[in-house]
Amino acid sequence: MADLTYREAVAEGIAREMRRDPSVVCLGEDIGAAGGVFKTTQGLFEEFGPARVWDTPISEQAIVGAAMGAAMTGMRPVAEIMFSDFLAVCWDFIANEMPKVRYMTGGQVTVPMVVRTANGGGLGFGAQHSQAVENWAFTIPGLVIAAPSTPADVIGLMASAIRSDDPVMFFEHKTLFASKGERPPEGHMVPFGQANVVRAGDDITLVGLAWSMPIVIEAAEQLAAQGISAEVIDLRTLVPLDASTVLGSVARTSRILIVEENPLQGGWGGTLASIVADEGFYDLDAPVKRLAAANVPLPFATHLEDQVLPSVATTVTTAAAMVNS
Amino acid sequence: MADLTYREAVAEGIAREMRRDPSVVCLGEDIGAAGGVFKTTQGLFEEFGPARVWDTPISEQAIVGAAMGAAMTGMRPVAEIMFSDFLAVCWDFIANEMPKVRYMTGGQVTVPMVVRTANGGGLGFGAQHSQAVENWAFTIPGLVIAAPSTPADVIGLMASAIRSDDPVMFFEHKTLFASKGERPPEGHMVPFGQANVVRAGDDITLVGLAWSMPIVIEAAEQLAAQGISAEVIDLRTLVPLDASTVLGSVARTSRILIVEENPLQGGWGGTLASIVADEGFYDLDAPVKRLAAANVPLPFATHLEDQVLPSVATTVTTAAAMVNS
Amino acid sequence: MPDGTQTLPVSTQDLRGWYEQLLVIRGTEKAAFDLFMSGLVKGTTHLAAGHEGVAVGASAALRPDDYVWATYRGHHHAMARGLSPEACLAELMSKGTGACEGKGGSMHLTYAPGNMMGSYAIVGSHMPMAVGSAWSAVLRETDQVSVAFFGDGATNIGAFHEAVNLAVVWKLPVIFICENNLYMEYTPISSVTAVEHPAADRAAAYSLPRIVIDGNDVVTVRDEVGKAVARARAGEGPSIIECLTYRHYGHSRTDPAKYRPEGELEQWLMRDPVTVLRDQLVEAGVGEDELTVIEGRAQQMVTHAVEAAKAAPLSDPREAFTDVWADGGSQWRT
Amino acid sequence: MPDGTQTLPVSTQDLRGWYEQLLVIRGTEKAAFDLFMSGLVKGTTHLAAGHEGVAVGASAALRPDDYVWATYRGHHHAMARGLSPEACLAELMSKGTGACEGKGGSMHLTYAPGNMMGSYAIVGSHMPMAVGSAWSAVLRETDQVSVAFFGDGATNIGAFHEAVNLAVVWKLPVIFICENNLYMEYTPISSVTAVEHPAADRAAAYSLPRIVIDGNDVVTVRDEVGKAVARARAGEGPSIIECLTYRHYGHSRTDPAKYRPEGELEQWLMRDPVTVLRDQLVEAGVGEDELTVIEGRAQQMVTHAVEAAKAAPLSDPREAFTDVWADGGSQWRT
Ligand SMILES: Cc1ncc(C[n+]2csc(CCOP(=O)(O)OP(=O)(O)O)c2C)c(N)n1
Ligand SMILES: Cc1ncc(C[n+]2csc(CCOP(=O)(O)OP(=O)(O)O)c2C)c(N)n1
Ligand SMILES: [Mg+2]
Ligand SMILES: [Mg+2]
Repeated sequence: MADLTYREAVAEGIAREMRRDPSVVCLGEDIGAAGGVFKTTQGLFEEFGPARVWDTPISEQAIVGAAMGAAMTGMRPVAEIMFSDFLAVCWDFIANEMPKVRYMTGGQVTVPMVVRTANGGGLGFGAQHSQAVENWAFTIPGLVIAAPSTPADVIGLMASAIRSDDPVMFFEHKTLFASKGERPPEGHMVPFGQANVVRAGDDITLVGLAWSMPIVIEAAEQLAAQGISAEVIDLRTLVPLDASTVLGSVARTSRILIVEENPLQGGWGGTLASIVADEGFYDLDAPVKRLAAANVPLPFATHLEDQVLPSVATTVTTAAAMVNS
Repeated sequence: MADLTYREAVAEGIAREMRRDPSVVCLGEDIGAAGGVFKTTQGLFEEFGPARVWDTPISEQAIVGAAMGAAMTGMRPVAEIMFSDFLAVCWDFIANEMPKVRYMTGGQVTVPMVVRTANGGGLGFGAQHSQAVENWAFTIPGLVIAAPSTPADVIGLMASAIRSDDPVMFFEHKTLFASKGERPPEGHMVPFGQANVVRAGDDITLVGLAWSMPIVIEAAEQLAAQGISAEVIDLRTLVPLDASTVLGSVARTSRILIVEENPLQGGWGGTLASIVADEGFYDLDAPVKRLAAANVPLPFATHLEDQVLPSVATTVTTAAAMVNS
Repeated sequence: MPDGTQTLPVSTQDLRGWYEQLLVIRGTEKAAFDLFMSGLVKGTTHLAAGHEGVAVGASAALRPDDYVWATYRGHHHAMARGLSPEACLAELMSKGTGACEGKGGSMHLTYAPGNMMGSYAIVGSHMPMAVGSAWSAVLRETDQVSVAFFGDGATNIGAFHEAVNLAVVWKLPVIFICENNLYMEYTPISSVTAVEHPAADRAAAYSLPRIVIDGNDVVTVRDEVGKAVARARAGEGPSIIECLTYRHYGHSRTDPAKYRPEGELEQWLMRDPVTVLRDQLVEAGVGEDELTVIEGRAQQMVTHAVEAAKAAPLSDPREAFTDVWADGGSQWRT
Repeated sequence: MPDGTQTLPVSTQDLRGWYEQLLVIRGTEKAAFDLFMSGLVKGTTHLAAGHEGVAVGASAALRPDDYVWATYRGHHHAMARGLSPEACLAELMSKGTGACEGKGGSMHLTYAPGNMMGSYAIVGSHMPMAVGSAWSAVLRETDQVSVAFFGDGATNIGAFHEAVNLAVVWKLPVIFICENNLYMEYTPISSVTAVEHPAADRAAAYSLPRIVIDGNDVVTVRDEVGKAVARARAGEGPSIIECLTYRHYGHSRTDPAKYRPEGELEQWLMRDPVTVLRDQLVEAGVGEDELTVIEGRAQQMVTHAVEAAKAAPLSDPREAFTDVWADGGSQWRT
């Protein structure tokens, strides 16, 4: 199969579901003829037309709220929030409405919808266009949280997301858009809650998600050159969280280093670390470590942003110190 | 000194600062003549008048945004968001504006303001009026987060909050409003980032915040009756986080149980647990444990809500098992 | 103008039915108030007593498959769409027979069988959702209409603005019905709003006509909503209708409503929707004896509902952990 | 009507000054574009070329102590309030001499010495802040006025609605100035807005008059903003002014603006604020030679700025960890 980019995989993943199921519709700002500001909806308007791909005003509350209302009445809307930072302007719908309606109606109503968004830093977009906010969503019970790191996972998780009867937050990473990978066959699906053991290893478990996957994979290569065998796990979804795979790995490696893009305070790695420090406690031979963004807003300048985010170098150094101490 | 309630302490804490500093002003829904829906601003309108205490429309974005604009131009506004769940409708201001302006302007502008809000569950208000959302704020670098558990701490932390040149999220707990405590003397201040060791102990460290303090205190009593000596720590502020006090305690007790009201997934205890499992790892004789709310929306019915939140009983059982195993 | 914009006919049979509906809703809320006072209802309640004319009148103009969205003050809307008084009261009492199994409570009453899609407790949040169900009807090519009921205070929150604009841009079959009861909680709406009529005076900002009506007259509400429904079904897009009404109780259970000017309540009680409709029935020739029969029947229905709700068991404690996910459970990790 | 509502006088000296300001802003943005293309500016930029008439005209009506709030498209507003071209370009190039030490970038230009309180990249967010600085002026009993500049697209977001309503209710000295450039990013504003004039046609929803003006004529802008300033200082509350203008470049650096109908740009270039003002100067009797001098001086200022900004060192990497807290640092735990 030919390769495709992560960016193309987004559009392709949506298109496959739209072809399959007429109840799938898209809405968002500039997603129609313009193809989205990140070109992640390119071709959808041409293939499916204005009755399936809807341009909206700058009204994020209306976007997510309307998607909800449609989801509750027979449709499967896929709403785009252009940058994940903008989830803040419709946070009520993400935090208080979408994930709670099923519960508070006693199961009378379901909300099968996807909110897609371009997440994360690394492109010099500054404090209000660079945040990794999967941890915001992680504070809210009732949301599925997917964050793919490869084009194939984009397509496979998108299929699961759109077919899911639960509300799904789908985080697409800006720095991965240009990356390439194999085009998965038609029908490819990646189930939720199944972490991907990208590389097997014995000495330490490296856990990453989306943005941090290229970093932990490269770090594992460099560690191998030092004679350290790192197991690399891509969580793929934060909810459901595949804690078993992580705990199983730690049971063998006895060391864990979690690499997150979101800030250390309130980052998702805290919860994962707490699970390991509880349920995996007796397996551990070294302190549980996390590398996460510094607790500062993201700066604009590239050389400053580099100071704030974890890197391959810090991952390698930290992991090596853990194994060698 | 006579006692006062936590509820009265809120109004008293604000009043003390308003008397001291004419640049302190209040705004929010129904906070004026009505005294606030929780009566936490009672008496302010009468004492300071409409030029200092402003009623607003139901426009939370305008409330926090206007407070910001005023804070950046010489005032010290204290904005009330009635229920902390409603922070979601103005989340952009809490997450993207208030905590980032100073940084992204290179320090040109400061934002000395307080956002006060009634936080937490336990009163049968259902999924949209019961959340403990201090963990939402904890995902955002640049916010001071205070959550007092006693009337004296309300007054002391309110003084610190209003005098702070940084944006402060001030979480007042609904279930504590009726609780009583000593009225602190004029000038009483509690500095940020200084946890309160409420009870000394040797066998286990119990860490709580706001709502969970009565629970951990009562649990420590019951544990004492079982011959278990629990040290009880009230964090008081999540940012700054007094990790040293916690780590120092764990260095002696070698066991830690964190009791949180917010959900386990993405709860603040995860970050604290990860710090302990890292920096305190070699002090630990037992798994790091957290008790937090179940990962579900808060149900309306009291008997269902009781299922979801941690309790004295689960705290005692968990702590005892940790010490006795 | 399409046919639907003509005033609809009114039969005395209609009036009788609406009168009974009004009485059942009123009686159920009175019972809820009493149950609250006796400690059997916990949390909070926002009674709609005084607003029922809007619910009954609007419902009379809707089809069973139309969608209705309400706020925390939604007892009347849920019942007008078919929720039984018993399921309403049982919900308030945390019973297993409650509309939402005790997980929703007063503020989240929902009755999906009547396409009453829920009650929402964050001001303004349900308005975009109503836009969404209207969009859904267009996408599915049904001619269902969606209605969002909301308060005067809700017109000052951002979601209102975004919802109405999007509805107009997409020309959706949605009707925004404001229950202007003069207050947002304890504050007079006039003191926090830039215009006199919070909803109607905003309509022009979305190219919609200004409509203000008497919300305490079921027939007027039915007629005006009927016209908007006809426009919506004809593909002519949304409407905003501002209904003037008044709540008889305070904002919520704890509120004695001391902020009201003297005599205001009394004046509005004279225009109580129940009284207004009763007068219309009398005028239409319905006799006192017949009215007494209706009133007795309504009262009995409420009494029965109270007893049944009281008798029902609390919901199963395990319900706390169901219904998060569509598979019925709440599992979040392996 | 207060005196201020009269048309203000215009001297050729004023025109000359404004012309030079226009040229310096235009030239600086042209330089920013070139630097972006040559890889020296990273991230993104939203050029205001074409909109400068609004910035220069409005600034001419303001006092130095008035407050100005802008969007991510804010180069022109920062410079109109005194930010030097060098500090602007240095910021875009992540230099230590940049306006925000490289932490803000193009989207967050701020110039506190000119009470230019910042550029905000979440659409609508700065409008409540402008309400807040106006409130602050009332509280501190100064007669400072606040101005929020925003785009046509921003009128459809909730924060706009909440901000204007609150400003009117509290009768605050704030002026909302819309730069209607026909597009929200790549989508024509008319296709996503319920009214023709996104800002002005909403004014009545807040009891404000409808004002639409030519944003490419500095003098018109100065006059209309001047009237609003006079009303604001006189305690008469807020205004909304919609300025018709056009951006010459695409929405942001990556946008070739292919969605524009043919000839549209060309038509607007004929009404370029620079050309308009130049014509006015010629009409006022200022000769070509004098204009050439002004143009040369502006060009030289820009050239110098580019060189200085290029020569400056990158900001200190430790800057990443400063300025979170008012104490200058970023410590968050013990
Ligand atoms: C976003 C938000 N802000 C504030 C509240 C608290 N609150 C609940 S009801 C209410 C007043 C609403 O007034 P109105 O819209 O007129 O409806 P009414 O209660 O009069 O029916 C307020 C402020 C809320 N629930 N949600
Ligand atoms: C809340 C939010 N939604 C979306 C965006 C992305 N975005 C940036 S600029 C823009 C268009 C704004 O259009 P307009 O207000 O007309 O201003 P202009 O760019 O034309 O000056 C959009 C959609 C954003 N920054 N913030
Ligand atoms: Mg009201
Ligand atoms: Mg525009």
